[in-house]
Amino acid sequence: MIPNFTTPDVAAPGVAASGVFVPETACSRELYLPQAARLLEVEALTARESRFKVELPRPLGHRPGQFVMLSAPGIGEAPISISCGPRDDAILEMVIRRVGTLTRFLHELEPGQWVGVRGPFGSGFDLGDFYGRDLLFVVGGLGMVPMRSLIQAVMATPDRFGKVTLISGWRTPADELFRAEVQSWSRLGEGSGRVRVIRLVDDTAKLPWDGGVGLVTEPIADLDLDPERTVAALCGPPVMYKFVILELVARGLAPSRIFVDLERRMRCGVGKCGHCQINHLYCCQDGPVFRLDRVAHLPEALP
Amino acid sequence: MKPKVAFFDFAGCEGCQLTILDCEDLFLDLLERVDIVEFREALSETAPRFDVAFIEGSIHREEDAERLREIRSRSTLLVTLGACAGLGNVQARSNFLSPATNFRRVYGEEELNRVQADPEFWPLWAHTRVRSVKEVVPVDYELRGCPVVAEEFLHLVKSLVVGTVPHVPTVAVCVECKMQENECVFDRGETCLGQITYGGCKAVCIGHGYRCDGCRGLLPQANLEAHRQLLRDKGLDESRILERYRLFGSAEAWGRERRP
Amino acid sequence: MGAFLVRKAAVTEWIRSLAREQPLFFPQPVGRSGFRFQPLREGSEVRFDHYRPSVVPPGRQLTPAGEVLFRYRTGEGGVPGFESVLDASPRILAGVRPCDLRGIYLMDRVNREGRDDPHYLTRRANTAIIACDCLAPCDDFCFCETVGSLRWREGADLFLTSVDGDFLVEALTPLGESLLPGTGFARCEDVAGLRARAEEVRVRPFGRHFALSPERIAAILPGLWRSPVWENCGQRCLSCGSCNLVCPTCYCFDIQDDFDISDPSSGDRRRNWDGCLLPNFAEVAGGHNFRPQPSARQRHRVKRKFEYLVGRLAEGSFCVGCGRCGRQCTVGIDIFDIVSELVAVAEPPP
Amino acid sequence: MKADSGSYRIEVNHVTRVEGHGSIRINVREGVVEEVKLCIVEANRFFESFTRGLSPHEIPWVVGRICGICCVGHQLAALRAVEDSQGIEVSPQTVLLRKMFNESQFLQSHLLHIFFLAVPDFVGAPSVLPLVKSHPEVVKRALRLKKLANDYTAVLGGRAIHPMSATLKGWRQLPTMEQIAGIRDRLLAALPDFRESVAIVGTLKVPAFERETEFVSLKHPDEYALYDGEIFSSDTRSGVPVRDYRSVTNEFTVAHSTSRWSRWHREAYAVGALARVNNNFDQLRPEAREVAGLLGLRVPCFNPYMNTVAQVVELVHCLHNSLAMLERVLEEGLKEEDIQHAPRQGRGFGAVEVPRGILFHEYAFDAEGRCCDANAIIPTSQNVNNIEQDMKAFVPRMLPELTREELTHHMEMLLRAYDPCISCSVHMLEVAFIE
Ligand SMILES: Cc1cc2nc3c(=O)[nH]c(=O)nc-3n(C[C@H](O)[C@H](O)[C@H](O)COP(=O)(O)OP(=O)(O)OC[C@H]3O[C@@H](n4cnc5c(N)ncnc54)[C@H](O)[C@@H]3O)c2cc1C
Ligand code: SF4
Ligand code: SF4
Ligand code: SF4
Repeated sequence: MIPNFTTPDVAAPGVAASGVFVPETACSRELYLPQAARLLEVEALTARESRFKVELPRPLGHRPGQFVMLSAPGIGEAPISISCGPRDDAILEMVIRRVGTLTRFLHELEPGQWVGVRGPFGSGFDLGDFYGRDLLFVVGGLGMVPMRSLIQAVMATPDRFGKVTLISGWRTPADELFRAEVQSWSRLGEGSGRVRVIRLVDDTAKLPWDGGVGLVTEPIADLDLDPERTVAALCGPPVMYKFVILELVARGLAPSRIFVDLERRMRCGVGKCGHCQINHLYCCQDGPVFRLDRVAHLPEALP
Repeated sequence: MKPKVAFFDFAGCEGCQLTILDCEDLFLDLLERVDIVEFREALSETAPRFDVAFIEGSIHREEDAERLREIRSRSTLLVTLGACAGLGNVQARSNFLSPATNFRRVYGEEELNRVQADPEFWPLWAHTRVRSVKEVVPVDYELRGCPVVAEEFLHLVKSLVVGTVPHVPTVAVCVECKMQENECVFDRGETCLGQITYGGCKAVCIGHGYRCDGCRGLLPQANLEAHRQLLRDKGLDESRILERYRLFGSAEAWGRERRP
Repeated sequence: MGAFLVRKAAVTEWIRSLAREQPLFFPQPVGRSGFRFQPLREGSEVRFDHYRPSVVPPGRQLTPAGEVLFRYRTGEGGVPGFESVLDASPRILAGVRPCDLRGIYLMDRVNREGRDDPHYLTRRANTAIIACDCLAPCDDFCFCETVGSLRWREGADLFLTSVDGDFLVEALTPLGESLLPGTGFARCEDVAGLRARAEEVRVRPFGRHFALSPERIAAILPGLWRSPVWENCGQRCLSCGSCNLVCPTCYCFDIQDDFDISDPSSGDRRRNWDGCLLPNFAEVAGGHNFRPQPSARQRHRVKRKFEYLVGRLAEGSFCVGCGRCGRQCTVGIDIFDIVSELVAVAEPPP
Repeated sequence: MKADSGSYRIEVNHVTRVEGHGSIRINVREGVVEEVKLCIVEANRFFESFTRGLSPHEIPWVVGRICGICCVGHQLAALRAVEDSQGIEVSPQTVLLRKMFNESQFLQSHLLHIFFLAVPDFVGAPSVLPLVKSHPEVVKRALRLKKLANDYTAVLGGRAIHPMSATLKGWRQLPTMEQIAGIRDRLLAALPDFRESVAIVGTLKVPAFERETEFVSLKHPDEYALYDGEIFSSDTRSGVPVRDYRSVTNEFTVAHSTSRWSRWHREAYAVGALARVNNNFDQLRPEAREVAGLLGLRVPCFNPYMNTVAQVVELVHCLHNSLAMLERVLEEGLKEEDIQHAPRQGRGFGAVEVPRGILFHEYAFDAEGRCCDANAIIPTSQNVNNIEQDMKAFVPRMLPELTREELTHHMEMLLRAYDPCISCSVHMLEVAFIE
């Protein structure tokens, strides 16, 4: 028997005279129940990654850097970053890499089919930290996905920020995500010189490539960068952080001006399952975006 | 399109295939989802190609290895069923003896002499090493246990039907022992291999008064050094410890033991 | 709220009568030395005097292994419909000891922290707890007093204390009160006196003790990240996860979906017990493992009980001193020993 | 085309729907049968070799792996042999539980053989799968009954295949009264299902071929012998004790083969359901004797195809006998027994009836209590010789009547009627010589 879920307030258990309890539910919101979302578009970006556009029953109202728990009923659920900037409609964009059970299944779906969405979860970025500052974004690979939600927000009102620099690193040219969009940002700054984009690959793999070759750490030393005016945001694979941070600190950037977006295994997204713990912090609630000075001392934060 | 599924058996007790046939509640539902094209236990048909081949039993002779390679070439996926196919099972204990010894013990001295003298019997000597399936051909998934667990088989089939990767937990039997709230075998004054063995069996042996003998195979993370010390502390001598480790997963445990 | 002094036999009879009305989980012996909280049946024994902590703590009744979170069914046009599955059936946990009572209290906090977990809280709201005091340690593994669990009462609906062969039965909540038989029990006035009497006979010191208070332990742990103690127990650890799964304050879980083979358009999502000592617990997509060695996992467990959660929820110690993990670990890794060693390193005895 | 003219060879490699691998070869030269041969092509697993070194407690657990379908039988035969070697007497409670355990496997195995392996033969279907479409109720009922029989085994042993609860001296963990009562109730509720299933077998057409042979089974003065008794021959109408089993099996080798064949008082003997029903008909439960009458099984019966019918008779016997035993357990209750035992030196013999016939185990343990000698003779290896004799007798008789395909089918069917369990073949190994 499946009781229909009702949503009363937290209640004291009712007790009948005989000492037999009156069954009732005990709290205000069902944490684990997804809402159904319709797939609008699936677009292959690379061999492994596709962009998913879904329509929710109501606007998500998210902040940049937040994530959702995305599921295919019967298959599984996983945390997926929101890759679009804040928006008023009920559209949600995600980019998903095919790695395992759920993600493979999602890649087989077609527009018109349905998925489940919970969220938004996590702290995300606070645009207030960025207003009036020079911004430096450093992304590696799939790190571009959550960062895009922030960059889109920035690009929506570029006048409220100072200079914007984006360094993106990819394994090969074939792995680059959002190339056209990144180029449009860079065009936006062409006149003023306020937006600079540095695109790098580890290896051109003999493919045509109009960017540079090297690691994302390399350009940092030569950047025209005023440590007092700059705020940096980082997102990439676990190995990337340590080296980028070393470079940034060498350039005089205070840890309080560096934001890192961390990834951990998550089962619930709401601070219950214990998987995403980074020392005493929960990546899903206290993060996934952290100000570096708040986690730098945590041995488990940055491997 | 329903996936075409085939079952093949080599040297084993066929308990795994029976376990599957015994999914009585689900057997008919299963038939709705997959096309069983070969199942010698229940069926006399054969098919040229299939999506999934389930292999039961260990590989003893070169002719068996050949047949296995041929099956592999006809199948998209290959899944081992049970400890025989996966680990060599108890019969792999015979690997630690010479072929002549094995033969003598089963057929006697006289027979051994007769067979050794007659070249027509020499192909028999190809018969001397028990191999697990993965020693012969690449394996996509392993269903563990002696016999396999029906729920795990079902989960695998479901995953194949929808095209997802089956979930294979790499946790110890102890985890399930706790979920079943069993009293630990060590508290009964006996010893157990559950801590170093793949779970998934619902700790059924411990739950019914026995211990874990490791039929589901050694976990990748098994801390054998510490476990061995534990067995020593409980009074087992080295040869008993070896017997215990080798019982079901002879071939595997032995290889692992010798790894530096 | 009422307090009563009741003959042992009457208490037993009353417990039995409660068990006839709803499932009443009571610790019953299994095997040679184990206990299991099981529904009391006609003819099962009701004894308060012999007990070692059950293999799995009673609080696990509130998050059973493999519990279904919701069912789904694909409706018209492929739209999935989700239905939450909440278990609001009434139950009583009886014979709960102070350490486990504190464990349940802490889980109440955890499940209300941030956002409420409806599955836990629904079961909890429909669960009555009849706790009973310990006047002597259950065995050599116990260290409940040193972590502040021994005199714990919060969370219980009724509290039983053995006084000179009888029981002081105290109702701590209206729910508890409602479970008492109409007029059967004689009210008692001098509750303080009876409690003091029980305190007199309580073994002292009770169980094992740390050299430091939980607050001090939480304070010294951050400085011990690189202690050799971790490596020592990491080398012995078999990564079997038993220590997690038996702990009254371990609540980590994993989630799995399943669909019905007879109708793949419907199915459910379940959660299962998980533990931070299991090797893949902190592995992320792509294969990076944030705690690859057993020593790192041991450290995480200990710090979680004695430091992280303590700070997060401001609740003394998250280890309730039941001793289960040490008792169940087949290679004898005991959290009490680990913490004692750490304390000894940090503040060597004068 | 009739099969009798010309020279040809019929080969059925890997006969399906039997346990394990067997092949049939028939050589016909100018209409004359030159050779009929049953080959066991299962790879040998050397159980009798690698069991050495194991402890008395481990032996039954490990040798259960000889066969998935007769695992209970192998466990029981091993337990009896090991206990004999260790001088262990078991309690009446343990004997009762073991009899139930054994009969639960009879139910399982007979149901499997009758409905999944044999019925398709009788109705001319290639397998049970087409029957799912054509006879869904029959298949569903069979599945239901099979599940019930499995659960019966699992209640006693912990699980249906390779159970772990039975050990030396008794039970590691006894079933609970709830479980016993549950199985009793379910068996009672299934009586109509059993009745229907029996009725179906009555509609099957059994080929009419007879060959007189010797039937060997256990015999017990007080009951239909399945767990206990002496080795009894229908030829001499007398028995020998189990420890003399080698004088019964008289294993001999044939040229160009390492397969061991058995014979006792004539060229071959048969074991199995038909042998037991022939030898112990009067001790069957009345319900079973009644079914035998309904299905036209009159003893002595020399038609090997009737083995399947004999299985049905035993199915009914085991069902009613089990109900009686379950009732007794419910009345008397079960109590924990001391099952501690320190291994010692000794040699012992054990035999039980398993679904396919009489099964012998023998073990010896050295001073340290480790196994130092092992021998097992399974029913199928005793039957192989008899099957071949049947084939030799039937093929010439069938040649004029049947096409080659029909002949092949009848030979396969004959083999399957014996319900051979070739996976068990601890002792059998035959080299196939292709000219
Ligand atoms: C905050 C956050 C945001 C994310 N955003 C994105 C995003 O925008 N796009 C994106 O593609 N990915 C993102 N991820 C990663 C994504 O959640 C994972 O790739 C996802 O879990 C894959 O699910 P799956 O079912 O397809 O893979 P799984 O089948 O779960 O397997 C994927 C990998 O995870 C590991 N794994 C899985 N299950 C276990 C287990 N039980 N034990 C140990 N290891 C296991 C394995 O190493 C495996 O290779 C994000 C993760 C986080 C935490
Ligand atoms: S009985 Fe074995 S599997 Fe179970 S907890 Fe103990 S060691 Fe682990
Ligand atoms: S950490 Fe160990 S002693 Fe402490 S509460 Fe958990 S199981 Fe009990
Ligand atoms: S119970 Fe012991 S061996 Fe197992 S994970 Fe915990 S500490 Fe390690």
